[in-house]
Amino acid sequence: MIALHDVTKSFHPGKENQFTAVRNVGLTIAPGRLTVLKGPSGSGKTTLLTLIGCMARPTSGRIVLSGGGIAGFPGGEEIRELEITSLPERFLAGIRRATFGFIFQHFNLLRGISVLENVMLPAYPTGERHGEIRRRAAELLTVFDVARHAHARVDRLSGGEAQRVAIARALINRPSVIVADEPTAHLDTDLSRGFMEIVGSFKSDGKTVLIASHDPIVCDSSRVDTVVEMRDGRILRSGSTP
Amino acid sequence: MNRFVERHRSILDFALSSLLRRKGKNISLWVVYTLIVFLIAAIVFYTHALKREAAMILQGAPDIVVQKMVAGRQDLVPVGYVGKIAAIRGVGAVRPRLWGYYYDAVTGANYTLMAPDGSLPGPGTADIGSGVARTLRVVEGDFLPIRAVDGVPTLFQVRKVLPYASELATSDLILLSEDDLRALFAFPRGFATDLAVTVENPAERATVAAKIAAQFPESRPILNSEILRTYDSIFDWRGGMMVVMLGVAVFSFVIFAWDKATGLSAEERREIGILKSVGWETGDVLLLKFWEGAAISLAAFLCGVILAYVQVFFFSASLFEPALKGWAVLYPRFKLVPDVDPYQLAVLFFLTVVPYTVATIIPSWRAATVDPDAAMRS
Amino acid sequence: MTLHPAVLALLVASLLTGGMVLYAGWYGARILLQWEIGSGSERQLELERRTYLISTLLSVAFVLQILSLFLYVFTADRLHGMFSGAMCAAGTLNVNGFGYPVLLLKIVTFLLAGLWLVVNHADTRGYDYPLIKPKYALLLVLGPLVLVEGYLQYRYFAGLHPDVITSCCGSLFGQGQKGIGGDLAALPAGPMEGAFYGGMAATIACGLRFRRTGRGGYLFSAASTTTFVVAVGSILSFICLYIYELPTHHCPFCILQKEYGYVGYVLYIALFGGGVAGMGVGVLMPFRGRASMARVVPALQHRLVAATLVLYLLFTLVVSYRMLFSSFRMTAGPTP
Amino acid sequence: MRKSTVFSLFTLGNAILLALLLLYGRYGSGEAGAVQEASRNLVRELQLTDLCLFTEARYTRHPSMADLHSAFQDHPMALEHFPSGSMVSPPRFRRGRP
Repeated sequence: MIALHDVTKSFHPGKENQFTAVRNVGLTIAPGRLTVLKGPSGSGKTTLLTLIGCMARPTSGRIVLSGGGIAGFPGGEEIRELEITSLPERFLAGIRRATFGFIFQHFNLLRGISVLENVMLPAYPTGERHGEIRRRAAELLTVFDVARHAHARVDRLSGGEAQRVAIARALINRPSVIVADEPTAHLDTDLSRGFMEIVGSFKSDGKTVLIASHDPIVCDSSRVDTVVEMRDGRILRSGSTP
Repeated sequence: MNRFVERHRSILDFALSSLLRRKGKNISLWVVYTLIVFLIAAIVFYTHALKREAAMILQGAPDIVVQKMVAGRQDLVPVGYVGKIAAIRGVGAVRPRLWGYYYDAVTGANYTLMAPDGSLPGPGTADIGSGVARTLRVVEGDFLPIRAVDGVPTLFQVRKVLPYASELATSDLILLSEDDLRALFAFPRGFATDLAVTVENPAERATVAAKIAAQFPESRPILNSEILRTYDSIFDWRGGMMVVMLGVAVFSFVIFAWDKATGLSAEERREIGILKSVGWETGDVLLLKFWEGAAISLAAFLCGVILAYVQVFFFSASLFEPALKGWAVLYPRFKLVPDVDPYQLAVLFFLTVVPYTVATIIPSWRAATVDPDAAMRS
Repeated sequence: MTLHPAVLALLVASLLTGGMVLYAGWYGARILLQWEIGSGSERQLELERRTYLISTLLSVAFVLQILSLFLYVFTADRLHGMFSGAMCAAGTLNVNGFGYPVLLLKIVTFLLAGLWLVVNHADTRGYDYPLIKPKYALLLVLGPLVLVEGYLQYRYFAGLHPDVITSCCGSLFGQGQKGIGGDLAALPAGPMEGAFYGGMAATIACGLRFRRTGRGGYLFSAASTTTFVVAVGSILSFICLYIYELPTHHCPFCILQKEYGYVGYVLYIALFGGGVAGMGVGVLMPFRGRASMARVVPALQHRLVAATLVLYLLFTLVVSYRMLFSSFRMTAGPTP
Repeated sequence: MRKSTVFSLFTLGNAILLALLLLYGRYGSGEAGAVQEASRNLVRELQLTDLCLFTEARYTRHPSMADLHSAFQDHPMALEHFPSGSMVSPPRFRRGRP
């Protein structure tokens, strides 16, 4: 479970181009649920995602991870609750690698290397055996039936296929939380519905899912448990749909 | 421990694939790097092998060579000195040496003419070094014209050509009998060029030399150790000069490497942004950059050293010949005895790999500190 | 005499190390002043990013420092031919007044550099930069030392004029000779052997106890440091006698040469490595209490103690092997 | 085969090749030792004092024998015989260093 207390994030503080993306946000992300951050672009959805996903540190406020053990943190198994606000980047990255899987709006796949290597990439720094990572990556590719492109270059994939490779990459480190930023921005309606089925399978696996989107297919989907509306860095309304 | 090794191997994998992705830039960097290592390695190997060769061969040089100086210039030594020097305690044999230079206008080469007192070539015959044979294209039995001091060319029959292998010391020698030499150069009878004094006990040599200098103020004794030490500093001082010149080359190479490392293309910056966003942290990206540098350095260092070794010891530094030959027409062809030890490799490492590594630290760090969430926002 | 390739290599190395230490020291000072872990301000994030650069720079600088110690001694040994009377590195270092101070400084910076790397390794394992202040305080001590050593080394090589008559190691480390070399050599061999083996046994005993019970860290560190000093003294006073099989030859540098099978390198690497690891255990002791260090420091100390034991055992074995199989027998006392 | 394995094999191959070259240098050049021996005897027999490297000037052919001024005796404006003049500095003991 992820809890944010009075979190603020401002860029270039004190300078004239100061811009506060997130203002005094208090939020808790329930485990095993699908939460959607809804709001127009520029409302701080993406910045809030980076804060929750341990990618950036808040200017002020506290973020606390709790629940069944903190994966990726040395000796994290027995820790019930851990404040990660001022952790050094080395430890934030450890937790991010083990706990969070990211799916980006532009997929962010590396053009120069093969699809299989793209999927294996996040696991390189963990020091796992190469064969192990390769086997799991191949499995994920077959699950999302893009296995035939395993040794192809990324730029020859279609939009949908690239999306599924990006999802496979997000799952390589067996994360317990999936974070997606505008995942359906470049997909047509069929592929978007397909994506929501995949999100459904995440929930059935017990994973927590967090999506920032203003695509009605995502926001009004029956699988959504909580919708958080945001505008100008603040939370307007945060209610769980019936 | 295994996890540590696996992490390095995986990151090395990615480093190599990112090197191969930007083939043009990295291949050019590797070629320049190998060239720099090759040049400095060749210099260090060549000077060291030559010094050892000199030390080995010149051990046979006379213990003390006594010269007579007149107004700062070397003059002929009266043979009368021999008796007086032989009388000094600790002196073994004193043998006059008769030698001089001969400029051959036809080929423009300088030869050293000498009358050895060992196995004398007979009158009218000469033993010649293989360098002389090569320059004048003469073989045993042919006739060798040498113009005497009065302009009259006298013919000498070549009795023997000195062995090719000793060319480092005897390449330009022409050995004649004493009478022929005296006739050629009109050496007066009672004089010699200098005296070779043998002193059995090495500890005694310095004191004997001091006595000679005291007894004959105008003479100049030269010790064997001083001869050997001449060659110790022959290249060191100038070898160092060459290394300083190459230092400039290394410096420009370091600037080249710095520019390559800082000039990240947009593609590379985006790539690192993605790495950071999917779970790599600054330390991992630093390691990635370290392995990229290490791969190029290792490959360049090993290839450069091997190429230099082959060039210096199998082709006897033929690349440097024009530089070393200078104005001389006659240049000895010799094969150097390889003498490379880990010490020289350590010096090479410090002069090439260390500057490169240090130059790429700050650019790699700057590249590695891209914010993880940068990829999200782009 | 600075244009000898090896000397150039050393000067380049000390220039680069000095530059890196200066750069790191300046930022270290800024960190010491403006560091507040709690705030998420831009300046704090910038400083944290900067710590990566500094620890990379200093790790490379101190590895260079460690390598240049050996290159320095080897170059001195290689240049002894240039000076009449110098039979090995001892003579070359004695040519002018800078030789031995530079060697001493290099050894001190070698040990401090090793300690800094140990502290830095521990710090990167703590989740709240626990040792950041002591780490950069140690850097502010070590930085000037490295700069001074670099300058003195330049003065030493610049002041080297070949064929200057210098005294050979025999007379330098001879027993009659006053000065540090002479005193160490003059230590009586019998008691030194006792002190050496006693020190080794004590270190190993404390090490095993520390590994089993986790107590006695300071005791172990003290034992290993004194044994380090005793071992250096005993190299001069009796170990090299057995290696050279000569009752008067006390030179610590000649054992690095080829005719003694480069045994000097094995001895010095083992001794210095063990010394640094032993001191590292002591340096880490005060930080056991910190929350983030509670798990990290004991594990690291465990490995450091193991390293010390292995290296010291290697050192003792090589020395004992040489003493047993050397045809040189120590009579009742050191022969005059 | 992984790229890192290929690279490790390449480096290992180079290292072995270099080690072989170094070993060849130390032990393989047996006959070169004999050649050196022959040259040393010849030098002792003919009482030579210098290596024949640069034959274009007196002070570069016999650096240990040449006196201080020989570099300028070719002719009044004798320029040094570059580059061998720069390879062969007058020996230090000639330069009257203290």
